[in-house]
Amino acid sequence: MEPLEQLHARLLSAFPGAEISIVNNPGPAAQHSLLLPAALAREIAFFLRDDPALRLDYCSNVTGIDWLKAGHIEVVYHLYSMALKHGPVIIRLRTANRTDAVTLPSLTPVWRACEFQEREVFDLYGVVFDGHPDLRRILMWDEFKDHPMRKDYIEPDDYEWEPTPHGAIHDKAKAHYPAAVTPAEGAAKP
Amino acid sequence: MIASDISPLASRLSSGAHTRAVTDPFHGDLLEVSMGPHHPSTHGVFRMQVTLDGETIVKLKPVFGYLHRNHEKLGESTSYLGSMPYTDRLDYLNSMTNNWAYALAVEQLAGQPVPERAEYLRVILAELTRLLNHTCLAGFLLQDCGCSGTPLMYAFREREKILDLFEALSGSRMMCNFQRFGGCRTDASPEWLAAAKQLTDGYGAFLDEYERLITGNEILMARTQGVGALKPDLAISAGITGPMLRATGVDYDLRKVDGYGFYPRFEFRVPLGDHGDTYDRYMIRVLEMRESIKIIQQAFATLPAGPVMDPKAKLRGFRPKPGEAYGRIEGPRGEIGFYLVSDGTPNPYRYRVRPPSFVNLTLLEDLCLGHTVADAVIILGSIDIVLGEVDR
Amino acid sequence: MLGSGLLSGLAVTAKNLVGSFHDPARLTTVEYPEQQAKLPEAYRNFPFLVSENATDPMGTLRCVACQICEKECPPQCIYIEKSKDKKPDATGKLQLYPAIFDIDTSVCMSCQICVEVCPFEAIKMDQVFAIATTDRFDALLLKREQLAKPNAYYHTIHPTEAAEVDARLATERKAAAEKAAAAAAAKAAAPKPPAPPPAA
Amino acid sequence: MNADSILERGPLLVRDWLVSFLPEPARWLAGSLLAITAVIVAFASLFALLTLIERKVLARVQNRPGPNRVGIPLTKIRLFGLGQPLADGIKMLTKEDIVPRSADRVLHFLAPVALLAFAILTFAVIPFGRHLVPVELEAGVLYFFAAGAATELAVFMAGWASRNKYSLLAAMRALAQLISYELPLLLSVVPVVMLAGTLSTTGIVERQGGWTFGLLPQWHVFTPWGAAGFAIFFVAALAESNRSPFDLPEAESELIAGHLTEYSGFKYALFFMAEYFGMCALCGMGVTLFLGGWQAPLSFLAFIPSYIWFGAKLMTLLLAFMWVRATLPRLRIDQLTRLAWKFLVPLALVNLGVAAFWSLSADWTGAVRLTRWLIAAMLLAGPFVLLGRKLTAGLAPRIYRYAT
Repeated sequence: MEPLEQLHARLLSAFPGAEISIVNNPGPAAQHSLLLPAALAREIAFFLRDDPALRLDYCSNVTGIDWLKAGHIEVVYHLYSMALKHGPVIIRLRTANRTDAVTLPSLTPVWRACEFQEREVFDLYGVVFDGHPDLRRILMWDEFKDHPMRKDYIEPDDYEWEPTPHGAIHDKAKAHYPAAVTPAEGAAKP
Repeated sequence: MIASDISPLASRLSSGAHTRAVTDPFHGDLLEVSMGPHHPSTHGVFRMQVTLDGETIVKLKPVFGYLHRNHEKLGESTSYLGSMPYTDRLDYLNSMTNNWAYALAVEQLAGQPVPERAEYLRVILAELTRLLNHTCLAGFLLQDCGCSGTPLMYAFREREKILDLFEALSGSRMMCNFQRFGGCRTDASPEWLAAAKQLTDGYGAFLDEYERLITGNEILMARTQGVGALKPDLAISAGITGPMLRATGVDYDLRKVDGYGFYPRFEFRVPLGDHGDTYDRYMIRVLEMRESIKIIQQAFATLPAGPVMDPKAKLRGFRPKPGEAYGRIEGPRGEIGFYLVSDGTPNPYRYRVRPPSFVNLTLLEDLCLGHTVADAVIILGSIDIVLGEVDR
Repeated sequence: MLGSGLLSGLAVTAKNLVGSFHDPARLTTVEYPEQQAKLPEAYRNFPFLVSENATDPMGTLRCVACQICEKECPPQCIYIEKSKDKKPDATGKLQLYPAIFDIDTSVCMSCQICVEVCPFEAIKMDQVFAIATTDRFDALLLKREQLAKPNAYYHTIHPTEAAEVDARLATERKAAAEKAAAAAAAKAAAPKPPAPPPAA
Repeated sequence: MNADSILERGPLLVRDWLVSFLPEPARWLAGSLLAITAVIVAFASLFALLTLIERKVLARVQNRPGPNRVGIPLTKIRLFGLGQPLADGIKMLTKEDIVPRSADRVLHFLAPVALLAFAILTFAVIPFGRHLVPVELEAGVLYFFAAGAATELAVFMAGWASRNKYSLLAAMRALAQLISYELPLLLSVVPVVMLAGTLSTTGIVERQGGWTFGLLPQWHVFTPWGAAGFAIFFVAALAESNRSPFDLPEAESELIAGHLTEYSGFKYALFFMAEYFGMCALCGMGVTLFLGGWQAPLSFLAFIPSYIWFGAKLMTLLLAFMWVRATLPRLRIDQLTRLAWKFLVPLALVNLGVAAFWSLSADWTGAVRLTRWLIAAMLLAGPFVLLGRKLTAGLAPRIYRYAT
């Protein structure tokens, strides 16, 4: 497969003016990725899928990453080609912020494989995918409020009393029991 | 008389509008059935919201998450090593391959080499896992087809032998927790290798008997051939992997494509189906088992001596440099991948599992539409899901 | 021809029906409480603490309450409190010991990571699996006294592994003793106990 | 053997002795009641035994020992698990009887009762031995199938009354199955009636007495039309008694437990019992019509009482049912009906023709007898192969390619 720099240059020539940049991976894996502008993401995805030299017809993995400090949520797509047996090409989309501008274009029209995985990212990270055919919660129940995979997610205080010996959870759980009940009694009369 | 008058359902399906009013004075009422989460054939707590026209499915929505425990959040709040036993519990039938996929991702993340003997052991264990999983699937699928337990029991008899091997090696039957970053936890003793070799050599005979029992069975063929046929284009687009993809005729096996581990050193073939239906999905697995036996036998013949753990590998205080890695292997159900982002701390910043059975479920509705309830059950069975992995 | 597949299946089941009466390779089940399958040596269930001496298990625990296992345990089922004082261990060295060592077996997932990370060979995996109780809470919380088991027990359940561990410990202790002796000879002073091991 | 030997007449003598204590006018009624009681008790114990045997056979086929724990209570004596049916019965009796709130309570209660009643009714005309037929009916065969068909109605009742979607689907399946399989069942019997010239079950059994060359019993199953008829009867009987591979109303992997989903406790046990009764009755009829009823297979074995022969044959058929159940997967409802209408019914009709030929060629003698056999067999084999090919069109084991 062509090097990422070359692909980057080709993308820039195919989509002039688009803010496509290479995100370097400093680790030993050296799986570098392309950061795409959200507005053009679907067109670029179609290009990646249909370009005869690339033919990235298989979207393997869709991941959300919550960058709490940077203040955005990233969605990472790992693309491979089943036809040409190469890959991965990793593309990233970023939301503008973590609160109100969390909409990204859905790539489900490009790869059906994104259908459930984007639903999962929506469910767990709260990224809204524009153009997704069926954007509902998938792992959590429909009435659930927050997005648990966000780094600032506060877990609900709904512990039951358990005599687990480790401290923090034990303390939280104890708050739900009347003060008079000692652990032994609590165990006897749940 | 035009076709649509004879079969209103077919016309609805072809026009793409496969939903209609539940009450319809012309065609009779539709029946909405919630199959699951407590249903004998949903392989765990899985639910299918099915709308039926008679017994024909006109709409099906998979509902899951009943077993959701936010595995990925757990992974982000424990150390790299601490996630290893949790990966056992993803696809609890195939903990060895889960371990390997996770170890591979971490090794890529940290640039950790693996000794040769450990790679061989991993191949042996992964192929034993494939045998185990496909055997189970064959049993479960036949159970879904309505066999009174006989194929399932034969499958479990053989599976038990493999589990005994796993137990002797790792200490646990299903939650093996065996792979480590940079090798395997313990070495296999010569007695273990002898026992494993004996099992592998006898496995072909079991498969022969199993196939005599059921493969040529007319009822099975009638039930599975042409049921839930999947087109290769759709399969690729939907990210279907593993035997389900290869049953549609797409040649994509990560053991060949990525050549991870020492798979390029072994000679094996990748069976491909032509119809992509339930029967092909079943048969591809049976044929893959025969290839797995060959791989294991080759691995036994060429197993090198040496350590199984890289001496520089760290167990405690393992902190990979900042970076990210996506490691994937060909699990028995398809591509199982782990995506890890490290920020230099002992815990991964992002820990993501790419579960094959979750993605393979994408097409459940497409496969089931127009078929009956009985077919939906075996289509689901042939997709081969494990809810521990789907729900995570 | 229609029926050939059915007949071949019927032949297989008939063979198995007959075979289960005379062929031990076919009838593989064990009748559990009376007969028990032999556990492999590697089998692991819940952890226990190794003590050097059967008569005084509390006094000779190998555990020095370094709390590494507590920190590394993925489901966080171990709770340790260090002692305030020090007691001599098996080699006579003064060591901290766990004042409280609890393992919540209702949380433990038998992953063996505590065993792997322990630098003192102090915690090992037990093979007792029939631990059903009528109390879901306290009876499943194993205390230090329930966890402590002598080294001889370790030898009975994991003989190969225990022999290796003992040999390794012996060489380590010998080396430590020689080092201490050398240090003592060098200093030619009253031998002070060597520095405590690196507690976390 | 002497038809009037003491062993042969034993049950009758016991009955006569018992009723002789009663005044003359009550004797007929008491005798009948005694026969009914005997049949019910015998088959209830057979049912208890069968549940155990079935589980044992299934277990052995699956390489397990099967239930083997329950023996004599409070002792360690296990008796191969013979106490299991009793324990099951006690368990069923002590279980709570749950009726869904929205269920039709009357029908929900009536369904198992009706099913059991119809199943018991069918025993009336089966000749269990030379002198042992509860009711001698001229049109016994007709009566049997009329009563037997009603059992599916009870299954429908159960499914409908439960107000459960799975039960409803099961009810519909049961009706489809009833309509489809009653026909081949009856058509497979017509040749027997045609050649025996009687609708009476005792008459049919008596026609099957005697041995060709003193060796081959003259049972209907040993003729080409009889073998084919028996095969059709066997398949249709499997379907009629909702046994695997035709256990669609109770399809465990699809419909939870089908019409039984909302039944628990003793009502469930009644269903279970009725299904086994139905199975026994159909097997008994199969034995009567095709396997020579109570006739001994070889002439020198005729000293063994006739009812023992009947029981042995019955058990063989029941074991065959279990064997089939242990092996085969379930059909789908459309395949089930297709098998009936496109394969069994045409084959049964062809068989009717073969039976007619057999009847017309009854006076062929010598070497021509062999030709008679050959012609009849050919007449059946041809349609069997052709129809079978049509039925399994497009279905075949496949050859797979490998990636290069």
